[in-house]
Amino acid sequence: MTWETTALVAGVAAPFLTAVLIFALGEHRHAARSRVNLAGAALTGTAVLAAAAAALAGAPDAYPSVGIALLDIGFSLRADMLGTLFAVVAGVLWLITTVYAIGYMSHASDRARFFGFFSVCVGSAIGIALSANLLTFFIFYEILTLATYPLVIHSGTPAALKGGRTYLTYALPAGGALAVGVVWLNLIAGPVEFTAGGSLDPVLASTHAGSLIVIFALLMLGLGVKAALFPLHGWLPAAMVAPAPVSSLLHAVAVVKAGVFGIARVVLEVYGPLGRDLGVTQVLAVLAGFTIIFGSVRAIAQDDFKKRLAFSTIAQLSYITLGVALASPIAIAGGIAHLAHHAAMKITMFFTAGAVAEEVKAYRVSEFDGLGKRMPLTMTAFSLAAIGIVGVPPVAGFTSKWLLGVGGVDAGAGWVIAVLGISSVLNAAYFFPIIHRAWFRTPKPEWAHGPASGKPEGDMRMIVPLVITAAIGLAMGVFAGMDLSPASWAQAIAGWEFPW
Amino acid sequence: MSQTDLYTLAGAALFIIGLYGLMTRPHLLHKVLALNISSAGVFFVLVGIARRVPGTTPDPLPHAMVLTGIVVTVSSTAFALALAKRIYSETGIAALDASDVDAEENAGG
Amino acid sequence: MAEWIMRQLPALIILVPFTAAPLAYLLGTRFGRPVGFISALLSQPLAVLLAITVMREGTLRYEVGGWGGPLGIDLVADGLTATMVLVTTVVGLFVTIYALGYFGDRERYRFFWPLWLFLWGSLLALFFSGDIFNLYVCLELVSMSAVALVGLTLRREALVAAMRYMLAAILGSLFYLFGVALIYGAFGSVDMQTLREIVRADTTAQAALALMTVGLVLKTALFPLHFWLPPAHSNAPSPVSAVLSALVVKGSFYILVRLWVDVAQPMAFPGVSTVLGILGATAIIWGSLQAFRQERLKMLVAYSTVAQIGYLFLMFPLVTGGGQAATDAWMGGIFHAVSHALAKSAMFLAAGLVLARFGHDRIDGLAGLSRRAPMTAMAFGLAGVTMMGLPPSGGFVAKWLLIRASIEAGQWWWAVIVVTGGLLAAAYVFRVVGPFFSREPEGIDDLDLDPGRSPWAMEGATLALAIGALLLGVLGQPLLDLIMVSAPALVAGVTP
Amino acid sequence: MVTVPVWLALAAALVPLLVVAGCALPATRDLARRMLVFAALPALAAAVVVPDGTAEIDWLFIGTFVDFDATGRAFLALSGVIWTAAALYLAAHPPDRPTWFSGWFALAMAGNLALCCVTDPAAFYTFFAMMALPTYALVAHEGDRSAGRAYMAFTVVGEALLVCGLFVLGATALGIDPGPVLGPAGIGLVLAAFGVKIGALGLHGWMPVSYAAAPTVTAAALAGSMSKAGVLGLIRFLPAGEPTGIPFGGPVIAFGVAAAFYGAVVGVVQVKPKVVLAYSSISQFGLITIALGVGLAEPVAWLFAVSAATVYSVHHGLAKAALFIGEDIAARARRRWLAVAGLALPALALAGAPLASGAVAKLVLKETTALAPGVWHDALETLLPLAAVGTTLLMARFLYLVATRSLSEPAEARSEAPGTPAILSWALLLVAVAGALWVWPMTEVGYAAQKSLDAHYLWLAAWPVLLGVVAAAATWAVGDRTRRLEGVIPPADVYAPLLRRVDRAVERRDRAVRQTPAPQAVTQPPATMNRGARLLDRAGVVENGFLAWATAASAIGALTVLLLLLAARG
Amino acid sequence: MGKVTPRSPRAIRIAALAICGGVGAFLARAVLAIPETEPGLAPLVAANLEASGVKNAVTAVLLNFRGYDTLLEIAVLMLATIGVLSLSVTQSGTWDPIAVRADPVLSALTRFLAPIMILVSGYLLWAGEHAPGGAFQAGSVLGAAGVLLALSGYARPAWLSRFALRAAISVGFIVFLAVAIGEMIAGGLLLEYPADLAKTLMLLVETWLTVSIGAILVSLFIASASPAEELRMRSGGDR
Repeated sequence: MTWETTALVAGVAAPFLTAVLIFALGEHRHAARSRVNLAGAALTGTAVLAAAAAALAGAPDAYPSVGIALLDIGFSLRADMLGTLFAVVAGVLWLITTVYAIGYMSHASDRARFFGFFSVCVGSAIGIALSANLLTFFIFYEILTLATYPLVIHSGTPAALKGGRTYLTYALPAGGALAVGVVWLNLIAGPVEFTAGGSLDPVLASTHAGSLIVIFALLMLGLGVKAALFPLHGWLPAAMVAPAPVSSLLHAVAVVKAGVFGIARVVLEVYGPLGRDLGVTQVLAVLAGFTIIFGSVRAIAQDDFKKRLAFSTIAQLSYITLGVALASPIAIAGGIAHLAHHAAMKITMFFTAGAVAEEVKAYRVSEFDGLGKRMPLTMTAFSLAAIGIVGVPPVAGFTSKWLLGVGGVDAGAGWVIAVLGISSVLNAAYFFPIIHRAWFRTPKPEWAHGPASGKPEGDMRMIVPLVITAAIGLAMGVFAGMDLSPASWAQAIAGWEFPW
Repeated sequence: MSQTDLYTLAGAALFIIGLYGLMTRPHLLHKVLALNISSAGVFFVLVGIARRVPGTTPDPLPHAMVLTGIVVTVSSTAFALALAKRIYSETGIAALDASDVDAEENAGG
Repeated sequence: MAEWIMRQLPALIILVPFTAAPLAYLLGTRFGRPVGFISALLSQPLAVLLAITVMREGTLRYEVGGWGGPLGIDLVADGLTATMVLVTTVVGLFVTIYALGYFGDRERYRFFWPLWLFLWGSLLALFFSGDIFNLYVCLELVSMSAVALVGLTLRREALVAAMRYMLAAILGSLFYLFGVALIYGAFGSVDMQTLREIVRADTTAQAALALMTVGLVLKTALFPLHFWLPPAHSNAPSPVSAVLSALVVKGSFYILVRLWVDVAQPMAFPGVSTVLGILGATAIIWGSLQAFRQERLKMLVAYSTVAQIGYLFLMFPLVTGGGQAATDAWMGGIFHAVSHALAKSAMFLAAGLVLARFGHDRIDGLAGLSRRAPMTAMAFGLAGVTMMGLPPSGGFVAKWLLIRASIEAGQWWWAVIVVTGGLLAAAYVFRVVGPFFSREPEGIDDLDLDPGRSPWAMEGATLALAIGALLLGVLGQPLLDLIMVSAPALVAGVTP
Repeated sequence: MVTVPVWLALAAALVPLLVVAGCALPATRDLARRMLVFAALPALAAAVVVPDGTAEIDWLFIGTFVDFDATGRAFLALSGVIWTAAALYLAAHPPDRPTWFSGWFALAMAGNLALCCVTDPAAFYTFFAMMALPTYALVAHEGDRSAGRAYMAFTVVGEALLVCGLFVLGATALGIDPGPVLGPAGIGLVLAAFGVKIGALGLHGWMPVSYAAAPTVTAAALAGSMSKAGVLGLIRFLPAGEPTGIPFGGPVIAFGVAAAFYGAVVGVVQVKPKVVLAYSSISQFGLITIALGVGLAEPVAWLFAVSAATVYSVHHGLAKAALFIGEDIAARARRRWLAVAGLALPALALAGAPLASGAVAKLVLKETTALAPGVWHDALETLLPLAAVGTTLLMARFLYLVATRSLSEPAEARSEAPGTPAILSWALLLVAVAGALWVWPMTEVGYAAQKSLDAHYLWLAAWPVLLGVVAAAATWAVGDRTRRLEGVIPPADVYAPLLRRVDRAVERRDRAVRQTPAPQAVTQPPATMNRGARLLDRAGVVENGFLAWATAASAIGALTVLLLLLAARG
Repeated sequence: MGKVTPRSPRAIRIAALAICGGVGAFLARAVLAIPETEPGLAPLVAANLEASGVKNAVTAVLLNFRGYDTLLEIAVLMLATIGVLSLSVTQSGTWDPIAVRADPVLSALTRFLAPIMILVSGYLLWAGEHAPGGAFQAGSVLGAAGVLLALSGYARPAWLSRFALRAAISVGFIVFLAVAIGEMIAGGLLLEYPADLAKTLMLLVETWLTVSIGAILVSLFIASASPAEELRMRSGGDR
């Protein structure tokens, strides 16, 4: 076992082992659990970074991989550029989120359960990222589906249980569709290994056109739910009953990104050119475009802060889908880059939601007047992230949007530009008011003089992480041109993904 | 109509009779007996098969099967009876479904 | 010594529990438990050894009495047998461990050990048997010990359920025996190896096959002949329920498969496979619906068994065509039997822990279980994953194969059934699991959070089974290979 | 002798960011605010010392191109002066929450300065946004949310249009052919986007309200420097002397002309000096638009158009800034006549009176319009002087309002006397207005300056102004009858109703949100679930049937018959 | 408590009749189709009778060729016994006494009959080797003797929990197993009788089987007798 494969396995295994340990430690040994959790997260982060290095060394044709036989496809992991990008995002943000969560949950109950399943979720997200084929992908994908449930309903209130049910009624049938799709595809095309530029034999386009279209539909049905693609998005706002760390890492990064990541894998590394020849990616692109507008419009109306963020997420995820669905390397780069960019920005915002809720018990946008005075650091971080989502440079959101737009031109799809333009305006319409309230409106009297004298604006275990993620979001935009920036990374990937 | 056919047909008939009893007699004792009749039928068939080639010595294998079968049946019958008895002693009803009990008798009993 | 064991392996595997059983009875309660535990431990290496040997050398044949078929009786171990023996042994071990804690040394349960060891031994004997009449004896052994175990508590419901079960079981055996008689009449042999060569389409023999099928379907509780299963499985003591659902129904199913796919295949007649498939499909849907509407946990789990049995029967319409579809259906069906065995036993054991803890198993009374008995809740949840057929779990692998088979065979509707069944399973599993996390009713928070009354060994055994079912989903390939070792010609057409 | 690296220009331009950081940290606030005055100086210095040339900074954003040329230098210098002046004035008369204000001020400054140094679309857009969005804080600082909203709305839409247009240009820059539809669309979008910034006719709704509502320094910076960024943008991103631009030429010129007169007409009836200035800006930008339009319509004229636009921007920027600052000084000044006299200089300059920068600028402009194609050539010949008349009238109106404000405005408006730095900043601007174009290092400017001195051109420049002054005097003489016209057109003219409606809508929504209670999570199960439950119950009844022995036994028998039948058949 | 209805409603009876008729028809067809000429295994048995160690073909099949069946069959018997015992214990896990009316005639008869019956069973056991007979016949006679003893109050339910009776019940099966395993240890296969020892070993097994069967029958009787009494006490002479 070389160091590459070791890193590969460790990256996936570490979170699961962490989970086992956490469950084993039980409810009451808080300190020990926190230590285990942080250690596990740190180990995971290191491992995925190592895996990324390995991928870079091996790219594009000598990726390290490891696996065992299963159902003549194999249960196998591989460290490739695309996968490690997502893995690094999930792994690194997990470390940060862990710190945040320890702060956030410091008064909650059932913490063992919470952190245990949280680790499982992260593990499966990383597994999804590093899967070498659809079978492995599907396995981790469904683990993620299940492990998320206890977190969604963590509070155990009837509302939470209802949210959980909604989540399942979307997620489980989707899993079924995905399963059938994968099996069928595996029948037609044999074992499907993810391959840059598509792994399907072009001949199939003529022999199995019909089936391939249906299969694509099935796969998108399965992945679209997590990717919150219209009309499969309904669960995401409902899932906002979950605790803030869940909304932050899972409903802004791990879970939802797992969906779009899967779409990317299928469109780019399974169907490849066939997708365009069969005309399915075009349909996907249009659907994504519609989702962008739809999500943004719905977001404007939300007064519940987390709901507004959720709808924003719905819209933003489709940026990624749109990117990979457009037949242009630049657009693909934009989409993939947005995977990382949106992660950093949106997690900041959900962190904010949690911190604000915990500190000043404000849950609705209309309660935010003058919040900037009460929680300056938090709201600064939030504002940075927000303008990033809107697409204001130099925050990372602009970078991916830029690539997408130029890619749209490159793909000869003018409507994409229109969509991006309109969505920018809409994004501004639902984020700037929040910023305005926070900074430009007169605060409540008790907020007027900032945080209580000598005290920080909140639990630093929650504030520091969100400041860091905001800084990451900014840095990813300002230094987008650097060699190892997500943008450059994505452009490199797109270069191989798009040889046609 | 050979001797074998006679036996086997009789066996089949017994089997059916037992089956009918099992289906239509609610009382547990009846059911157990019905099963005994059916098994007797099967043994008949085996015996019939045992000596069908005229002149030759009877085939010992079916006989052995019947003997084994008898022991098994006896055992299971004993067990079934004990079970029925216990049910009766626990519930006072020697039947499976409450629907198998006479209402008016209920009132009197 | 080593080669002696190798030579006597099949006999030894059967003899371990069969020797332990009378000893357990003879020595009474105090020594019954250690005897049971020791025999459970002894069986493990033997079963593993068998699996390895079969994997390496193919079919194992053991001529009891040294006569060999057709005169004598052979014990035969091919891939299928080895698989069933392995799962029986493993499940048996954990159920034994669980039972040690569950029954303790209460006098009135003194008969559990001999009965259970007899059941265990007779199941193993059944899987090994290469003789269709000997199979009848095995069936009777299995049924009677199972019934006796159901009635063990002497509770009214349990007794009535046992009676119901008893009648069904005896009737099933009789149907089967009638079939055996006719087969012997037609071909003059009861030795499978011999029959395999000489059977041909024949009025008597086909009628025989029909009778045997009905008997075995009845014993397997395939819808609509499932009437005896829910009461029996839900009213039995939990370790017994576990064994019944996990292994006993699989015994008769195993014979069914032996006949239709293997021994009697040449005289198989059209239509039956479709009938069985349709009944299976109905069982999946109907059983899941019934499970969903149950109020008691053990009833729910029992009906889930009714549903899960349906999947086994989807195998028949899919193998008839032969080819890759047959291979997949075969592997899928058997693998489902295995993974269901592990998961379902875990579920029943978990239900038993719930009963032990709360004194009831009303589903609406399980609120907050995840904090009061985390391990139990976790075990039930993980087992549920297999029931739903979600990865990573044996159930997933099985369903994957079944779906693939049905697409290959061009009978996509079975795939639809499989997926729908999974969703319905999710419905009833989450109907139970959801409340685990709820904090209703108020005041659950101030319940003591101590790890729980139930001994860790029982919880451990339960969790182990659930995790086993889960691991099959990722590490299942060796087992799949084992299932394919010297598989019947019909399904071995294409080796994966 | 060491050569100054080009990227230094950008670095210098971004120095104000240090002030931003300083304002953010409690410890360094006061220092940062004091440093604000010097924040733009490095950029000014860079404008002088950094040589022409290009440099690629590949790690910055998605790869950034620093491209320093005469145009960029001109705008950088202009912006440097304006922002320094504004900063000086700010130091004299800080608004409330000065640190807060200074932070946004410095941020906008940095963006404005930096965008003069880059030419690649992404980077330009970045700095453009860095300038435009923080300005909201500067505009809305005195609490006029309506004006702020107007500014933000237009800015956001402008930014969106711009980014869309730049997508196309960015693609083109990568050698991608945007095709027959997207190409022109891109040009159109860029025109519209920067059109918003320069208050082009139809996109000007924000300008009057913002100028009126904003603090003086904001107005000065906006009018003097930030809106000029729009001009620079047009110069940078319109197709330079390429055939693709030709079809846009005519319309752009038309828009320019229209704006020039529209601004004048609507402006003269305004009652607030700052609004008048805003409309004068609209009309002045019309002139610049004309130049660029000519450049589009006539590829050979592009370079002329660029220098014309540049020169005119510098001239107008300085003059307008001087007017805004002066207007406020006049409001505070004890001896107002002195202030008004001072204001006359930039006013005349704007009108294009001889010997002032305006004359030179107009001359350069004329050089360009002379190249206008077909009818435009003659049309502009006659229209430009008329526009100058209009401007003169506007300026007259402005001076009149400033001079007579005491009659309309309460005295306490002139709270404190103008501080020394304020005077200093005004002086700086006046000097710039007077002298900038005479010492300008561009050859064509120098040539134009020369030319503007000979009699023919002196007259040409003089008569519209004289005509305007006469007209102004006439209206003043008529007096009351014209008074009626005052304020017949509200600020933001055609947009006024829309803005008002939006304001009301927002108010209503805020009230509504304030009143609605927090949403209740728990909801009743829908009727369908009950139906499902009923179905389940029925299923239960059926199942009990299955469980009854009789049914079960019959089922066994039935199955037996069925299978035996099949057996008999097969 | 209610009386069980003698038979199910007419509808069910008709359905049952129809079904049974159908099944019957097919079964008749099936049995009539049994080939007349199929010799079965008779020749094979005859050929190996010598090697089996017994002269009676049926006994040879039962104890040697298919001795495995018999082994399991004994298991069934023992299992049934354990089952009955488990069903007849009280909740406390013991057995209630049988209410025995002291009957001088019966006890006298018993004292006279029991030894004879034991003798007869011995004969049957020995005869089984060459003529129909053997352990089961012998055992049932022995059991009958035991029942007599029980009826006349010599055998008590308390015995059921005694080691001695447990031993008697299981000894047959245990010896059978021991022989089988012994043969394996001796180098043969399961139940592979060495030619020279076959007769002896079988006799050994048969003997102990006789004891077990007798004991089993007795305990079945005692065990299943007791709760009935208990019931009669409780339910006031319900039929």
